[in-house]
Amino acid sequence: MSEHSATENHRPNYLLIFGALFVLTLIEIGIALTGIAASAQVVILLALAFTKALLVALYYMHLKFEGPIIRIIAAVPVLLVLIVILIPIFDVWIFG
Amino acid sequence: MGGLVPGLSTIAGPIDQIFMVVLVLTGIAFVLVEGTLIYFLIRYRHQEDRKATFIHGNRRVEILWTVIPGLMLFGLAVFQYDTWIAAKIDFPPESASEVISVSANQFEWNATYAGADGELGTTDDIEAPINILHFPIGKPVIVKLESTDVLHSFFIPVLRVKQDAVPGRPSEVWFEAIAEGEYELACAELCGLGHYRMRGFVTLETEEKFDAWLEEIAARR
Amino acid sequence: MTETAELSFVRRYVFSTDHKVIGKQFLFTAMGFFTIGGLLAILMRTQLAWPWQEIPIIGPLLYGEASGNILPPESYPALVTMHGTIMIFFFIIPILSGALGNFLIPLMTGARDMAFPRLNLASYWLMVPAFLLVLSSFLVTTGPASAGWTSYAPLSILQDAAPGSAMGQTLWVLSLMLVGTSSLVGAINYITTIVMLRAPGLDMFRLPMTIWALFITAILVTFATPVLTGALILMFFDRSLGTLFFAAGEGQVILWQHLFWFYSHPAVYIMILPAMGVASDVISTFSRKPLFGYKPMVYSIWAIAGLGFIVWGHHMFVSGMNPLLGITFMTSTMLIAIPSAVKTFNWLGTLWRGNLQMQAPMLNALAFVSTFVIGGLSGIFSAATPVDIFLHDTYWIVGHIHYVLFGGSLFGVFAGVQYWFPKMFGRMMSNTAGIYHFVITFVTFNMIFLPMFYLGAFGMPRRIADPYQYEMFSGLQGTNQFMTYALFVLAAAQLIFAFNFFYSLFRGKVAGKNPWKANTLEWTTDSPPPLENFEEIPTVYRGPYEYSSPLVAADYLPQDQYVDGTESPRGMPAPAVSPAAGD
Amino acid sequence: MNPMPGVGTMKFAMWLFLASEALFFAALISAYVLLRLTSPSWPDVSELLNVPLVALNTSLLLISSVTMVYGFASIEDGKQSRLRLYLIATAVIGTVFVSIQAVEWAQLIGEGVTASNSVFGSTFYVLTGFHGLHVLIGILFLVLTIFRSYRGRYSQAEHGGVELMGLYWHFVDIVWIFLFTIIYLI
Repeated sequence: MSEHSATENHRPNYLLIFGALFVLTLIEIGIALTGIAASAQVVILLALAFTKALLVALYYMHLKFEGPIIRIIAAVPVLLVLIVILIPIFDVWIFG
Repeated sequence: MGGLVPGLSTIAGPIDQIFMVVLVLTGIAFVLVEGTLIYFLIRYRHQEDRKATFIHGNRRVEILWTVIPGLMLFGLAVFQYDTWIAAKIDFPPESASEVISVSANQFEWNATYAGADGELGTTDDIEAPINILHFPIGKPVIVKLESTDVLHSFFIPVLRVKQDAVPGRPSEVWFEAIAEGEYELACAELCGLGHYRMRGFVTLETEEKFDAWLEEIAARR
Repeated sequence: MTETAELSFVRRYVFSTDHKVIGKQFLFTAMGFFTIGGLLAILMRTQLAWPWQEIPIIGPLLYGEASGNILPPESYPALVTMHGTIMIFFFIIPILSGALGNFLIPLMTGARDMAFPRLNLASYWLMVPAFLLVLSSFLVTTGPASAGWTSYAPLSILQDAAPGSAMGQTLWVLSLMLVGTSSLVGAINYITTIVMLRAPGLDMFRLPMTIWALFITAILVTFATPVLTGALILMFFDRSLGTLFFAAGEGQVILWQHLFWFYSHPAVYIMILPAMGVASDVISTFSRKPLFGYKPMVYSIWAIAGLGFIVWGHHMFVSGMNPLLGITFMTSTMLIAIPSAVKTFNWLGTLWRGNLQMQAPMLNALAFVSTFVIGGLSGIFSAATPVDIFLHDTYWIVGHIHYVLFGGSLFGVFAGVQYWFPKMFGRMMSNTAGIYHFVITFVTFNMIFLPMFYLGAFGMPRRIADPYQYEMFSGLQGTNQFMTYALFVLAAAQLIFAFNFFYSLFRGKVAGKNPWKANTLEWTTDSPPPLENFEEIPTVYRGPYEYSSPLVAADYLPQDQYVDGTESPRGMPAPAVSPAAGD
Repeated sequence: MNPMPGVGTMKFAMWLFLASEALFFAALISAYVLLRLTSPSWPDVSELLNVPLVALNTSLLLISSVTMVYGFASIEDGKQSRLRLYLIATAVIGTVFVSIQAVEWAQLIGEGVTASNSVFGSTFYVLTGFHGLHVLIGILFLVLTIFRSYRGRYSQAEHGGVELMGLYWHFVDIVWIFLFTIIYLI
């Protein structure tokens, strides 16, 4: 498992990942500049940001090659972060 | 609550009923658990020559005592939805209600009543003296709450009404009083050194008396 | 012991990296803060019993001639605030997680120390400036923080909203940031230790409940505390730089409540779960019987922890939070009562057909169970949203929280301290004194806090310096006086405990390795344990609760004792020569 | 006994720490999102903020993640001097990032946006400020790591410190990915 993460065969192509991140960033800026509907913009931009974050976590932080415990430690905050951010929005903004 | 404070609004009955239902259910649970505890303490007290039973648990009773309280608690939750909705979500139409604005600040309550035009926020609004609130009975009352400084809480025990007054975020509370009398309004959210004396005087009275009182304070101005 | 002798006094007792010394440092400081918090409670209850009256001796000493030797009105909210803050952040959390957690985790998992001893040292020394800050706030001319332990904005934001909202609140915010950081550092250390440093054969499902509880508590701390730290930083900026996060108008007042309770509801479980673990261990040991339903007990803690993150809105039913959200929070709150009920039933199941030894730790653990039941059941009333409209911010809530945190956590602390005292200091506390202390505390505790439900049902609001201003509460003074008298007795009874504790430190009966004939690993080493805990790291062959096992004649079977022909630990060969049975 | 061969205690603890950091930023982001949604007077960020400059800065931070991860790969292969080179590059890029942010702050303050005169200002400075602080702390630890690598503390077999450094650095990068999106683009 993770013992082998240090070996060559598990080393992803870091430059390729960077290329993807860079292109995604360009797409993000492009979308922000175009005049498509604001709500669609928000959804697409958040999805792109999430994809970028996932790429960094999976490959640069080697999450892809970690065992289940580290993956759980990484996954739980994602859920909790969503709760912290969403419930006040539900309270004040959506239900107003 | 629990028969200690009279319930003088339409919502008081359902709320007190839920209180009594919870009281009975938790009372039964309380007696059963503490009774069992005391019985076990006596029945299984230490004896030198006895060895405790070597048992690690029982799957069937675990399921039983998870599912039964679970169903009861879930049922209890569903049982309250209607009352909560009636108390805080389903407001009566403003046209059929007495709409009153109450502004809280350190450490006083200021009620404003609609004048002859029946609308708040107009020039003929009537400001009641500080800490004096009159509400008609037999007619829904909607109180528009606001605070100008810190949090306060609009608490009239006999009406089963409590709502925080949040600065920058107006809130509303409604009730329909069903009996006449003189009662008190307490601030229930810590608001500073004078919190304990942030006391309002509530008069519940018939619509005629209420209207007469409004005219009287309007004239006094 | 020879290694310790080589270290200087400072390295050994002040800046020690030994988890046992750090645990004791937490223990002694927490006891100090318990005293301060208790004295604040006495002042508060004196005011409630005899409002605005001159208090003999204490009045002139504390309030001085200027205020006529009488409690000034602005001091009452400060008393309330500091009592809550000190008891929660400087007593219960440090004594459960800090003292018991530090002392027990390596011992009960068969480790030589924490995973990161120096980080552990840091976690105590981050607390020290917090202690100083919170104590110094009593010396500020405008007085300590007075916006409640919840410090709701904007009372806590506007410097001139209350005397305590000036300098006192700043000190409060800073000290809580330090406490939070200390907890976080400790929690990461605990989790790592429990996951990584367990003795051979000690599977997760062979851990004692105390360790399970401390483990899950640490997880709650790791995920919840940073949100409080974030909120405190925003509050600090609002107060110092004039940012507008919680300001009325452009900011969102209610945001503070969301962020605060996102931490502070899990924090309630941070304060009770370790006590549940202690109660489980103590009850099983003194019942001489395996813990009933070990795995359901573990799963219950997980369930409480998980649900604990989605119930915080039940503190905000009448706060102006949207009532639709109230429905979801009410439902999740009802559900979180299920695992608590399961735990209670399993404690009863443990007693069933046991052989109950009524010693002081056991009595306190039983008090934990019986009062936790009241605390839990009273919570169902305030979880019921329509009823909470009335009960919110009344003495019902005060009664509820004290049945959970005093009746629950504090009796758990009494049980734990008396149970592990022999391991900490090598001597026994007096059982007789312990029983006296228990009986008086238990009786007076109920005399103080049971009437609170009565006051709450009357609608008497909390945090009110003089309830008798209100005609509707003027009849309640007698009840309040009764409670205050009971508090005086309860406070006096704590002197028995203090005397028992300090006398036994020096004069108590020498304990020996395993005075309670218990199974878990800490009892296999010396009392007090040597610097690295174990001469040899023990090998674990079974779960922690094999009392009255038919495998051996004695009514206990330590985790590290090999019995021929029984299951060997996973991946471990059976020892060539089995150690002698018995101890 | 180590129940999870291959996962060092330090790495385990680092992940826990980062998880808690995520919740810390969640509190700040929660405040940002809520205030933005409810504010009656949120400025037009595309006009107020220098988005092209910050886009450049974002790319820099992404590049610094690449140099960081190559540093880690170098020491995995036992290449000491390349490790140092990459670490230094990372620290330098990080410093440039913070400097550009400082320039951006100076511009904004010049335009009269302060932390206390609008909720936009409050949230902007606090969010970018705490991220910048994390970058600064990262740079400090990078310097320490560089120093330690000159002392020969890392080898092909033993380079946990570099891995932890990388985890932290990439985490800070992830935070920026979200902050850039929600503050500058949406």
